[in-house]
Amino acid sequence: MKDYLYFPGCSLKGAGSPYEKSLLAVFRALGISLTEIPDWNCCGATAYLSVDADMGTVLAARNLALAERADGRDIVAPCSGCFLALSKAKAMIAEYPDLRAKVDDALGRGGLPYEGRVAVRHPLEVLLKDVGPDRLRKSVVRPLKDFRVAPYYGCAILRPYETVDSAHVPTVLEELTRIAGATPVDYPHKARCCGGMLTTGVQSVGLRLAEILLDAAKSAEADAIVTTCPLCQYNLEVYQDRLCRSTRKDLRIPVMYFTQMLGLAMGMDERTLAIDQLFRVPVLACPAGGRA
Amino acid sequence: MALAVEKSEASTASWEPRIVAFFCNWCTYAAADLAGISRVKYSPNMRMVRVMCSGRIDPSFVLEAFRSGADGVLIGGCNPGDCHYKEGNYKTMRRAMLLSQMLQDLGIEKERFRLEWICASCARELQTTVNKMADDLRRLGPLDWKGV
Amino acid sequence: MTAAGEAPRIGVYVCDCGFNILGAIDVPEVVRYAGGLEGVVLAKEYKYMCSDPGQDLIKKDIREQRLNRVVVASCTPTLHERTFRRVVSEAGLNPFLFNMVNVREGVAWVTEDKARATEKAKALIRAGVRRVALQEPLEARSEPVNPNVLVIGGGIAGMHAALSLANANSGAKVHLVEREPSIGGNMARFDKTFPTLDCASCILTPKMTEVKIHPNIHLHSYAEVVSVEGYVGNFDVTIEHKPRYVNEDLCIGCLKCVEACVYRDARFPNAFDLGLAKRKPIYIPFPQAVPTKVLIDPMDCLYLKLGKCKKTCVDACEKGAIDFAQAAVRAQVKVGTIIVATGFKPFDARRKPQYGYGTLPNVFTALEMERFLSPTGPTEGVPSLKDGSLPRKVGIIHCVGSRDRNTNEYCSKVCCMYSLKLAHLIRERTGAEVYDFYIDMRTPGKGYEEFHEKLLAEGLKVIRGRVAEVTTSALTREEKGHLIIRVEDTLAGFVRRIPVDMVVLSVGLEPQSDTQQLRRMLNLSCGREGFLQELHPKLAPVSTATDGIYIAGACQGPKDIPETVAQAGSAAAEALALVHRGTVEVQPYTAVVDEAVCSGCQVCVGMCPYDAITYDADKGVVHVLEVKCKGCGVCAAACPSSAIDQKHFRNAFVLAEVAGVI
Amino acid sequence: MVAKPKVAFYWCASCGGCEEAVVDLAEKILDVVAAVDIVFWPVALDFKKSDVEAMPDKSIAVSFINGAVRMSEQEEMARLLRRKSGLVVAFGSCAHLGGIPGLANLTDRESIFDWYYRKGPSVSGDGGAAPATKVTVPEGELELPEFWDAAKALDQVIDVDYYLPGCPPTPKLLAEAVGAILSGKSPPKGTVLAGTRALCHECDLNATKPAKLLISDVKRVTEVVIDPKTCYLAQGVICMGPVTRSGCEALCIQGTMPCTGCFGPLDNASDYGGKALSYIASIVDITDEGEARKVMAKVADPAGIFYRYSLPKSKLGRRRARRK
Repeated sequence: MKDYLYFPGCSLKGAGSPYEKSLLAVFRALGISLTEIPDWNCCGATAYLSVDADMGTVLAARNLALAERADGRDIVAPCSGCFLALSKAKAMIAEYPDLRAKVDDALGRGGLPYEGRVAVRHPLEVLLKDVGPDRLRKSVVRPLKDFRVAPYYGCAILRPYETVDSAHVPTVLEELTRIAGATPVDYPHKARCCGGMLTTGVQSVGLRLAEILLDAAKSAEADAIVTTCPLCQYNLEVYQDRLCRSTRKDLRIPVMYFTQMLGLAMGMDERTLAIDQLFRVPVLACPAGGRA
Repeated sequence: MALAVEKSEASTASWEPRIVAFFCNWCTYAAADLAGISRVKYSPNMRMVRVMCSGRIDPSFVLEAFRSGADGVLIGGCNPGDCHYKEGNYKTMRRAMLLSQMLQDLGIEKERFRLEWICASCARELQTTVNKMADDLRRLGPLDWKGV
Repeated sequence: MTAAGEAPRIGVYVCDCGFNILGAIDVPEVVRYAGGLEGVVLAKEYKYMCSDPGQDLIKKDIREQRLNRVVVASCTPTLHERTFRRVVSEAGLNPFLFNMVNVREGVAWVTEDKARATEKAKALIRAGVRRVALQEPLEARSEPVNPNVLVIGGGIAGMHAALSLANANSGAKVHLVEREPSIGGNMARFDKTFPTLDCASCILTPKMTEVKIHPNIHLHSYAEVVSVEGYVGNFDVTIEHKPRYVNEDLCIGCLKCVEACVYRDARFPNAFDLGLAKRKPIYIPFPQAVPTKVLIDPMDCLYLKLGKCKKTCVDACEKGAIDFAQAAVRAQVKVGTIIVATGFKPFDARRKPQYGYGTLPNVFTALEMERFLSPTGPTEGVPSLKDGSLPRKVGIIHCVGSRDRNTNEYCSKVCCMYSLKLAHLIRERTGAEVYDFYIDMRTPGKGYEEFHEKLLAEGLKVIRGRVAEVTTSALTREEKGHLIIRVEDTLAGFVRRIPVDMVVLSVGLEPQSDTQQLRRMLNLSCGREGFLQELHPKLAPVSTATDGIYIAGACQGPKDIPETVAQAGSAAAEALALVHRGTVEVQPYTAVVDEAVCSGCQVCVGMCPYDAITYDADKGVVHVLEVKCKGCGVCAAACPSSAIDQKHFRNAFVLAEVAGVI
Repeated sequence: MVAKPKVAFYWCASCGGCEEAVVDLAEKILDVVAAVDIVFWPVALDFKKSDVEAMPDKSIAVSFINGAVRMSEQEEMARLLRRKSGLVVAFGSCAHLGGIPGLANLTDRESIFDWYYRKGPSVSGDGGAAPATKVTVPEGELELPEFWDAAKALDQVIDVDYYLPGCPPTPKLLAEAVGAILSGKSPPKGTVLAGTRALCHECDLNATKPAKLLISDVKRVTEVVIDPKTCYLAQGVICMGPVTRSGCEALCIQGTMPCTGCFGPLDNASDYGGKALSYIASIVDITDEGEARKVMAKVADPAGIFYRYSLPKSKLGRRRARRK
C-alpha cells in the first residue's frame, strides 16, 4: 500500500481535530501510513497571504522543500486551505521565474533546496484514486442505510485547480457517500461559499451564505452535511442556533467530515472518529457503535 | 560550385546573425504568408528560400549555406503525416537527424541547425521559432566559417 | 551566361503596393541597389506592379530594352506569380524566365525596423536576381480534366453547389456524397430562417427533390468518401455505401414496414431530432427525407441484433425491398474536381457545465429548440417543459462556447441572429416572456439590424452581459422551482438573478469532429480553429492549397445560409471553369536525369511516392516519367551522384539564392 | 636517341601505400622504367632536394605526388616540384582529397599536440615537450618544419593537372594514366583519371538490388555476416558505392568489404559527405521519429564515415577553428 507524507496544518491540530482523528483512524484501517512532514510550518494561507503574498508562498514552499528532503513522497493535505495554499505555491513557483528566484533565495538562506518534485494530494483523491472504490467498498462493514447526506465541497479544493473534481459539477463526495451505503441528496449549493471567511469580517453576509446552505440541505431532507474542510465544518455548525433564532427557521443539522462518515461505515465507533466532539451527532438509522 | 560571400551594405553597428531558411511551399512558406497577412512580426535575420517540398533540401545546401556565411540554417516543413507529397518530410526528418550530428562533430552547435514542422496556419509558431533561433544565435555569436 | 546562351539582361521591378511596401521599406534605396546588381539592366519602382499600367511597364521594357529576365519584388508568389508569368509571356518571354521576390508578406508586413527591412529586401532581391540569371525556359505541361465533380456533403452548401454544376449541362456528372441517410443537412432541422422568417423546409424541400431527380446528379446518400487519390483533373475517389438493409431501388417509402415492425411503439432516439423524438428500428429520418427510403438501424433491429424476429416488416413490404443480408459496398468514381461542403458541428454545451446542460431540466441547445419549433419536430412546433406545460419565462444565452478563452475564442457569427429568431418564434408559439443575454449584439447583414429592431419592438428583453451560471439555487420564494440565470448586467452595472422556466443555449459552430481525417485525405490545411483553410482569405476564399479542391459553407468557417449558398455557387463556378477549360496546367517542376552521370544505383526509385522513376537495366540508368512526377524534388536531394535535378528548382538555382540571401 | 621523359615521385603526409602501388605495377614497372627516366623518388632512390633545385624549371615531365599536405616542408617540396614539372599528378586519395590524414581536420593542432605530447596515457615525463619550429643543438639552431593546424589536399597548396584517385590507386589506373600522359594523349586539365559515374555502375551486385532500395536498419560490417552475392546496401550495410567515383572495379566489394569511398566524389557532386549522408538517411524507410532516431544514431561518427577520405576537400573542410 502506498505511503504518504502528511501536512496537518494548524486547524487539524485545533478546531479541526475531529477531522485529523477520523482521517488517521480511517487511513490506518486502510493500511495507509501518514508521516508528518518534520518541522512543518504554517501553510501560508489566508492571513499571511493578505499581508505578504510572496512570503506566504515562501512559507508554503518551505513545507514542500521539507517534504522533498524527507523523501519526496506525495503530501496529503486534508485542510482545504492548506491544500490550496500548497498547490498554488507549487503552480505559481513553476510559472513565474522571478517568484521562483525569491523562493530560492529565501529557502537558500536556510540551506534548503526546492525542486518542485512533490505532489500535493487531497485525502478524497487518495481514497478514490489510489485506494480505489473497490477496496473501499470491501472495507465497508456497516452500510449507512437510509442515511441522507448533503455532500458539501466548499470552495478551495475545487478552485482554481480542478485536480480533485470539476468545480461546476463535482461528484466524488457523492461517490464516497454511496460507497458508505448512504444516500447523497442533490442540492445546488454543494460547491458554493459557506461564508466562512466572511463571518469574521462582514458577518451579516457570511451568516446569510451559511443560512442559504443549511436551508437548502434541510429542504433536501438531508440527515447531515458531509464536508471536506475544517473551516466550512466550523462555520456551518457553530452558527446554527443563532441562525435559527434570527431566521425563525429550523436549520439544525449535523455537519460532519467525510472521513467520519466513511469511518462509521467501516464500523468504527464514535469516539475513535471523534464524532462525539461534534456539536450535533448525526442520528443513524442503523445501529451505531463498533463492528456488528 | 563555389559561392562568393557578399556581405550586405547596411552595416549595423551591432552584429546580427544571418539565418538561411528553407521552407516548403505548402506548409511553412504558407505559414510565412499568413504571418504577413496577419502582420505577425518576427526577426528579419531569417531569409526564406522556397522549395516545393522540404524533401528537396539536399544536405549539401545546408553545408553550402554555412560555408558561405550563414550563422544558422532553419528548415521548415509540414507536420508528419501532412506532407503535400505524401512522405517527403520523413526523408527530411531523417536527413536532419544525421546532418545535425555531423555538424556537431564539425563543431557547429545544434542550435545553428534546426528542422521545425510549421503548418500552414502556424504563423505564431513561425514567429516564436525564428525569434528564438535569432536569440540563440546572438548568444552563440558569429559562425564566421574558415575552411582549411 | 544564361541557359538560353545570351548574357542576362535582367529587369527588376519593385512594387510600392501603395503604402504596404513603401511604408515599411526604403523602396528608392532598394531600387538603386538592385540597379547595380550583376546582369541588371534596369530597376524600377512602381505604385502597383499588378495594375495594368504596371504590367504594361514590364511588357514595354521587355520589348524595348530587350530584357531576357524579369524580377518583380512585390507580394508573395502564391498571389501574383501567375499574373506576372502571363505578363512576361505576353511580351514574348518564356514565363519561367521570371522570378518573383516576396517583399510584402516576406518583409514589409513582418518587420518592425525599416532599415533592417530594407536590408532584408535587398538580400532577397539579390538572391532573386542571381536565381533568375540561371533560370531556363520551360513549357508548362497541361493535362486533361475529368469533367465529373465530387461534392462532399449534402447540406444546403453541397446541394446548391451540386445543382449549379448540374444545371450547367456541361456534360459534367456530379457525385454528391452525404453520410446521413438523407440530404438536407442542418438546414432541414430548422423551422424558419432569419431575418425573413420564411419557412426553411419550403425553400429547402424542393431543392432536395431536385437534387434527387436531376439527371446530372448521382446522389450517394448514407455513404462516405473513404479515399481520394490523384490530383487536379484526375482524382480517383472511393465511396463506401453503408447498408440500409433496405434495397434503395425497390423501396417506395410507403412506410408499411415501419407500421408493421414488431416494436409497437417508437422507442429509439432519432438522430435527426437529436434524440428528442423516438423512432422504430426501421424508419425514415424525417418525413421530407430525400431519398424517401427507409433504413434499419442494426443496433436496434431484433433480427440484426439477435438473429431472431418475426420479421413482420419483410411480410409488410410488397416490394420485397428489405434485405438483411446487405453489407457495405464500395464504389469507385473518377472526378476532375472536388467541392468540400461538410458543414459544422454545434458546440457541445456540456463543456460549459455552469449552464447546466445535461444536468438541469429544461436547459436546451439552440438546435434542439429548432426541432421543438419545427411542426414535424418532437413537440410539433410548440416548445414545452419536461412536465408538458408551456414555459412562461425563457432565457436565451448567447455566445455559449464562443468568444471564450476556455473554449472557442472566435465569434460564431450566426448565433445572435438565430437567437433573435428563436426568441421571436418561442414568444409567438408559447406567449412566453423571452430574455436574451448577450455580450455584443452582432447583426451585420441585409435586413439583420432591422430584424433586431423588430424583436425589440416586440418586447424582447435584452440584457447585456456574459451569463455566470444557470442554477436551481433559489434564494427567495419567487426563485424556488425555477432556473435562475445569474448575470452581471454590464449596462445597469449590477448582478441580476433572473428566474426562468426554460433556458436556450446559443451554442457556437465548430468544425466537424473528423475534419482532420478529411484534411489529410484531401491534402488540405486547417486554420487554428480547425476549420478548412482557404487559399487566400480575400482573393481565393473558396480555393484551397490543393488545386482542383474547393471549399464551401461552414466547413470553411461559421456562416449563415445566404453566405453559404453564395460560397457554394462560387465553388461551383471555380470547378466549372476548370471543366470548361478541359485542361489544367501542371507546373513543369519535374525531375530530370542526366543519363551521362546516372550510375543506376536506384536509390531514387524507392524515393518516389508516385512511382515516377523506373530503372532501365539495359542502359543501367533510371528514367523519370514526367506525367507521373509531381515535382517534389525528393529524388534530386537523395541522388548520390547528383545526376537528378529538379526543373526550376535546380541545385544551382537554390544555391544561387542561398548565396544571395546571405 | 631521344631523352626519355623525366618523372618524379614524391610523398607528403601518407602511409606509403601509394609507393607500394607503384611497385605493384610488378613487371609493368619495367616498361615504365624503360619508358621514363626517374629523376626523383625518395622512397627508392637517393636524390636530394638540392638535386631537384638544380634542375631547370619544367624539366620534369610529370611529378606524381602522393599524401596530404600537413607540414610546411611538404608544401615547400610540392611548390618546388610544381616549378620543376610540366605536369603534376595528385596521386592517391590523400593528395587528391586529403585522405585519411585529412581526418585530422576533425580536430586541430593544439588538441593533437595536447594528446600526443601532454595528455596521452603513454606520455611519460613532464610532458612539456612538444614539436617546435626551432631547436637549438650543439651545432647551432635548427629550423624544423611547421605542423599546420589543418591538413590539405595537394591542390589546396599548388596547381594540379591530374588526379589519380584511390587508396591506393590501382596499378591498372596508374599504368593507363602513365600511358596516356606519355603518349601525349593527355586528357583535359583537372581530369580525375578514373570512371565518370558512381561505383554502382560497374558493380556486379547492382543487379541484385530489390525493386525499391529501402532498408529498415543500418548495420556495421561487424554486426552481420555479409552475403557476398547481394548488394550490401540491400542488406542494410552502409556502402559508399552510390556516391563514389568508379574505376576501382569494385575491388573491396569483391572482397566482401563495402565501399568506403576512397575514389571520392563525382565531378558534379555538390558535397561528398552531404550526398552520402542524404542518400543513406533517405533509404532508411522509417517514419516514426523515435525509431528513426534510434537507427540514425547507429550511423556512428557520420563525419568520419562520410568524409573518410575527403574532409579537407569538403564544403566545410575541417572542424570549426577554435575561438581564440
